[in-house]
Amino acid sequence: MAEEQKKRKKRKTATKAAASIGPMVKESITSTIRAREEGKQKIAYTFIVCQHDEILRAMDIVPVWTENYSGICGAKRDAERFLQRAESLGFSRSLCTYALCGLGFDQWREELGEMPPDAPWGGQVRPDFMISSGQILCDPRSKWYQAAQQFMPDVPIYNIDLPYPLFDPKRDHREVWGYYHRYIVKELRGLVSFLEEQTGKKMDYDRLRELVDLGDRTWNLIHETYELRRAVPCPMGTGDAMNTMVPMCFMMGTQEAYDFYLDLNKELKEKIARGEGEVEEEKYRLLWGGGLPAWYALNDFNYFNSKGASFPAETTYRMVVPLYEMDIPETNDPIEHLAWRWLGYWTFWYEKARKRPGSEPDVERLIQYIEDYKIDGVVMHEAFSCRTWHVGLIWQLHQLAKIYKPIPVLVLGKEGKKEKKQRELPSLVLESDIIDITSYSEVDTRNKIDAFIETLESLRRARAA
Amino acid sequence: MNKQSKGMAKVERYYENYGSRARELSAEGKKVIGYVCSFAPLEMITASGCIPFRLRGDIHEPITKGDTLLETIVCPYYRSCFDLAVKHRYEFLSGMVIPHACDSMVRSFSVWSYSLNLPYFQFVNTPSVVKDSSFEFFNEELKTYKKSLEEFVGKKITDDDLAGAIQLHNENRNKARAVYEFRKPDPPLITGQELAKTLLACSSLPIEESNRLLDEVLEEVGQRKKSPLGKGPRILIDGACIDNAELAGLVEDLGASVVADTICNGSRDYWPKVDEKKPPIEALADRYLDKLNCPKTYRENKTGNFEEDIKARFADIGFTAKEFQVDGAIIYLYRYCDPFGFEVPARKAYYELIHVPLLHLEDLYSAGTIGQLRTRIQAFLEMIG
Amino acid sequence: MVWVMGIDIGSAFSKGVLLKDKEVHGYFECPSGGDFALTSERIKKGLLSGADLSEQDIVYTLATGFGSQMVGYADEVKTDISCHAKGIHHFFTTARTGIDIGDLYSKVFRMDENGNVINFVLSGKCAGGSGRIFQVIAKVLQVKVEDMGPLSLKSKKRVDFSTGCAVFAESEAISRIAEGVSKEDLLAGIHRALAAQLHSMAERVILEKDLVMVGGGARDAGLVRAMEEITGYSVLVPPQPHMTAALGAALLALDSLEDRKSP
Amino acid sequence: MEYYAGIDIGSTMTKAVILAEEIVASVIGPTGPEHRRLANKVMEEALRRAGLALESITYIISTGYGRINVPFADKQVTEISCHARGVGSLFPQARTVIDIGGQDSKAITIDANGRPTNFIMNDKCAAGSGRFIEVIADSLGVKLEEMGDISLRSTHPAKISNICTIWAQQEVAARLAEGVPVPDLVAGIHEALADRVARMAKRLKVEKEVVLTGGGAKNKGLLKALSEQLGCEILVPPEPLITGALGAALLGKDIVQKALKSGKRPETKKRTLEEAKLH
Ligand SMILES: Nc1ncnc2c1ncn2[C@@H]1O[C@H](COP(=O)(O)OP(=O)(O)O)[C@@H](O)[C@H]1O
Ligand SMILES: Nc1ncnc2c1ncn2[C@@H]1O[C@H](COP(=O)(O)OP(=O)(O)O)[C@@H](O)[C@H]1O
Ligand code: SF4
Ligand code: SF4
Ligand code: SF4
Repeated sequence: MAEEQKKRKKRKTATKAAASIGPMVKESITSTIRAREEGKQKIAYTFIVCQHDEILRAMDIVPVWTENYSGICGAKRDAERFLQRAESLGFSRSLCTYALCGLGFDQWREELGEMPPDAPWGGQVRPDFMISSGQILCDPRSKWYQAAQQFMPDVPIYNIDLPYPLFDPKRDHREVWGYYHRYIVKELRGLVSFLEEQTGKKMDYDRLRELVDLGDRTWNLIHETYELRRAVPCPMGTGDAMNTMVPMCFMMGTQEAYDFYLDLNKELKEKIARGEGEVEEEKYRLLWGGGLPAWYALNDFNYFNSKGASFPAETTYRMVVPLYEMDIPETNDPIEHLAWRWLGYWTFWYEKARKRPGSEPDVERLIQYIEDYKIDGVVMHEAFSCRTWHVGLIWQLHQLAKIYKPIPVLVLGKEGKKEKKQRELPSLVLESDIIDITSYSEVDTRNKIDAFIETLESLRRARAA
Repeated sequence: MNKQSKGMAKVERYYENYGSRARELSAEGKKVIGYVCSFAPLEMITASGCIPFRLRGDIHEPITKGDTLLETIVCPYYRSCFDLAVKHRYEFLSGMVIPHACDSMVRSFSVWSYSLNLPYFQFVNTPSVVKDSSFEFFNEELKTYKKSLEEFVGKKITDDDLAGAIQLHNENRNKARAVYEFRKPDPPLITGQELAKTLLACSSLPIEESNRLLDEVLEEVGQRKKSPLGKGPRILIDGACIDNAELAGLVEDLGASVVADTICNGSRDYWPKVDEKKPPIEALADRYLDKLNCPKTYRENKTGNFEEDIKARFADIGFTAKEFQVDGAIIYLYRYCDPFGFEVPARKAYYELIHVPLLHLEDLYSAGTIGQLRTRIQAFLEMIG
Repeated sequence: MVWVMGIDIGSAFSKGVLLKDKEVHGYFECPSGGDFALTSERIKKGLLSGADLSEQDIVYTLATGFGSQMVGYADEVKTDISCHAKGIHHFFTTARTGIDIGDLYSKVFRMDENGNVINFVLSGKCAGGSGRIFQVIAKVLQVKVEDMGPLSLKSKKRVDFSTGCAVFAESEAISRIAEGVSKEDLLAGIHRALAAQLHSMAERVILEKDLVMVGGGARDAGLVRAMEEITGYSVLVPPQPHMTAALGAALLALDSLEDRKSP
Repeated sequence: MEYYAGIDIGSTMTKAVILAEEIVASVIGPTGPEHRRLANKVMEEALRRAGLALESITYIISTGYGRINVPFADKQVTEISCHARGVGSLFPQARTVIDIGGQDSKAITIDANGRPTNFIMNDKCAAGSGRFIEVIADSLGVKLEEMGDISLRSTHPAKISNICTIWAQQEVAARLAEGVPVPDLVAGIHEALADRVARMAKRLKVEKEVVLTGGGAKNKGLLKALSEQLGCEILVPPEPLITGALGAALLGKDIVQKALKSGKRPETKKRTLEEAKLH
């Protein structure tokens, strides 16, 4: 059966850009293996969304994004053997399966002294050092590499503590973010010294400034490009966005990433001009409202598409807003800027949330997308192994329901009279995992999708009536 | 029930009727502030004139309402606490403090605060690394925390208030540590169950009352001539938040004695003290950042060697095992507990290093699993016996 | 005169409803067995022969349920959520939340004032929270499934039931009985446990009055009572609650015919 | 002559062994609801077969799921130690024991003396136990004893995609209707269970020799599937069901001999063959 599953067809993408991602990821993995062989650059294990991409690039470090590799194993439906290995070491299956897959893989590679047999895309190379990023994002980010040191005790770790203030409806976060900023700046400077020590090179701050500028421009470009998806019909859906996230997450601060989004931008504009949507006849516009995807089941997006449902927006892997809309202080120091970027990213919706009693930043974000993208329904994915992105989803849906209820939608009634109707958004919560395929059932998932589509359909009719 | 009961009888009463005293005090107009984890700086609550109260779950109560608001991928202990809270078991609370300890806590913070809707709700963002910069940050964070309490009670918290609270809490820790001494004889003079109940009862009381209760327990147990237990293997319980005496009871039912622990509702919380010589905020930062030994706090491996690393990280386990002459250890963890879950292999390796046999149990938080635990624990005791 | 059929092939029982214009003209039910294609033929025959009709007389058939794909003669297939909602709306226009306790799955859905589904959840990855447990327990206690509800209502003292597994429920029930727990109390415990599970599910879509229970499990008065206790709402149950989906399917078949006529 | 008895009250089967130098008598019977109370009846039967009176038994150990309901046992020991000891005596070279019982399955690593060094068990979900096969056999109308042979006749085992026992039962019914041959389905069911057991076992270090005990070991199909999953040959005791009871009797013997060596009689209970009182 493993064979049957592996032989699944490649997912059909709506955009050429998304289709080009596969080879790009493969090349990025291969390039780390090449770098290891050549031995000229230092290789670092690290995590995405930490605002340190430009620092790594400026120091010529080759980043190995360990979540990425686990995701690849998952997408190839070949994570199970690594997960099992981690379990046999004593790690519980209830922990982050990215981490388990990575740990299982590393342990195996270290035990063999070479890549495990048939390692997907050649395997994940041994790093020279590891950069953890603990604190608020998630525990695995500070515990995973520490656990990996059991098999690689000689590989040092730098743990950047990256906090941001949690949302408090009663307090303006700007009252406290000064000392948060100071701390993060120190942490990032600490990272720079660590890298200088490891590489024996000094940081070239001019180069860093350039790269940060490039990163900023990419950030804004991504936002503008994704906003094009507001078009009806929507030219690109979340299924594709789960591919086009690659340069955003793994290549920030490179020209290549910038160029990729330039191309995507162009492609989307062309499609819009031609009136070409992700699906042939767009009936429903859905929001991917939370959760990392099940990487082995991206085909489910095509299933949605086959029913006329498109996903113009998602909250996963997205720059919240362009940087110029963020209310963060200007500075010439690139490190200080990175720290502000981090804080700005996490606190962007706070102010809005404070103004609407009972709301929450994440809920505000959903509302914004629902309105901007003319959304008919929300789909979320609850992956059992990651608390960070998957706790609070029920709550958000509850809040959303409360907030949406009173919004009256005016429709033309039977005798041509205007009537108030309540607008309610149906939602669907899919349950499985990011890469643990044993938690997934295609039959169940598709059943749920069918029922959800029927729900959308009956609402559509009700509105039309 | 006899309200005049003393010592262990009083412990039993407060344990069984958890929160009864806090409820009375709240009816008298006192403000009770709930917390859930050893990282919540209690001295600040005491200094503000409020009463710190540690929430407990209930393994006999199925989680129902809580599950309608919070995902089941949160650690079951924490879900149970939440469930009881939303079922109004802790209706006497005026506020809550939730520290940054694990993903389960951080991620469910807003769900808690909205669902309970208490006048006071504060998140204390404890850093996860120990460095100069994190001390500076944590000092600031503690000041924010202090300010929030001041606003809530409407009065300043002075350094003297803090110093007084620190002294009281240190006293409490000294007394708790003294209770542990009764575990040293073989068989121990106090059962693991009794000790667990004592510390739990204490965490439901204002600090002065807790101190008095500990005095009574010390006196009562001090008079014992004979152990309540037979001679059996001496067990250390290693784990996170174990807020009931059931596990110890089960182990002792099977013929062993629980003589040591590293748990949050035990030595992790009660042993480390605050330095009374330092300025209060700094001293608190020092205790809660560095002295509390929890996997949540990342400790750098400076040796480049796995063995040395675990020796450094888990030294306290080794000392405890030696001091209390343990024959075996049980790591008891809940599913979905990230900070501890990632350390299981390293901890296992450490126990091998110090030649203490180990049983690893991963559990849900439910009385329904006791039968399953029984067989595993009994088999383990047979293995080491 | 328009004849339509609604066919619900459930995992345990299959049900069919025959409508003449908008009137119910006949019901038919039988165990599903393993061969759904065969079962669906049986239902068709049963419905037709009961009304003395031939296949040509039926203008439209809508199938639903676990085995709906196997109904070869269906003109359309819909999920049982939509069908249940439609069926419920037929009886109770005030219904806003529906709970269906089927054999393998349970479902909770919310409806608007027109019987359109606006939100729903399905039970998880385990048969633990569905109606099957009743069959398992009925076998152990040697009582008829129909009698379990009335028995449980007589309970004086509810016992806690710890197993979530529908299979192990059997042995837990056996040992509880051996310990001297009465059938009534045991059943009340099981009903309570199941109702608690259903309640958590229901709260996920935000439970709203009126509450209606359908599916085979809704025939169990003990479960219905437990549900009322836990939610604090009174629970409505349509006549023949296990037929609701088949009825809804037939009503939806009429709607589809309408749509065809007036595109 | 000293006699030792081991009595194993399993979730499904009750087993008793009386031992001197060799096995003198053994009994295997179902654990009905009343048998949880009536361990005395099983003991009586064993004594009858051995031609012994209760007084002549030096030491009695009870084990298994219902071990606490044996009022005349001198000691209660878990199935883990008993299976380990039993297997150790039959196969001294065994290092891993896998036990598939009616309500749980477990893997135990053992040392050269038949002492457990580590173990892991699954008792939360029926899908990982012998019950899984029973439920399917029942719904197929096949005798449990025949399931193994039937599965060996399969040429293309069908993949069973549902984990839950009850859903799998449904799946089997549906596939049967589609025309999938019974042997292929049965083989698929065995593979599914073997897969779950092997996964669990792999969480320990599985070392050779591997021995399968418990009722599951009576099933050749399961044995084959499991040995494929683990990639090694698996040994089976002549009567796998009694391994636990045998181990219990042997552990009793160990206790007595140790006591005798130090010149004492072991502590035993005053015994009468009474019913257990259950609460
Ligand atoms: N009178 C009854 N009391 C309690 N449970 C019943 C009763 N009748 C049927 N059931 C339960 O209902 C389930 C079948 O419900 P049904 O809605 O027909 O399911 P499905 O459509 O999934 O086949 C069975 O599992 C059975 O246990
Ligand atoms: N002849 C047989 N063929 C196949 N399986 C069997 C046979 N006899 C017993 N079993 C299986 O063994 C199980 C009982 O095994 P046992 O080890 O006695 O378990 P327990 O100790 O839990 O009662 C039964 O549930 C059944 O699945
Ligand atoms: S955010 Fe979630 S998926 Fe990513 S590393 Fe943390 S726990 Fe794992
Ligand atoms: S047991 Fe673990 S996950 Fe649960 S509250 Fe404690 S530290 Fe957090
Ligand atoms: S626990 Fe029971 S009901 Fe649940 S999946 Fe396992 S066998 Fe099925």
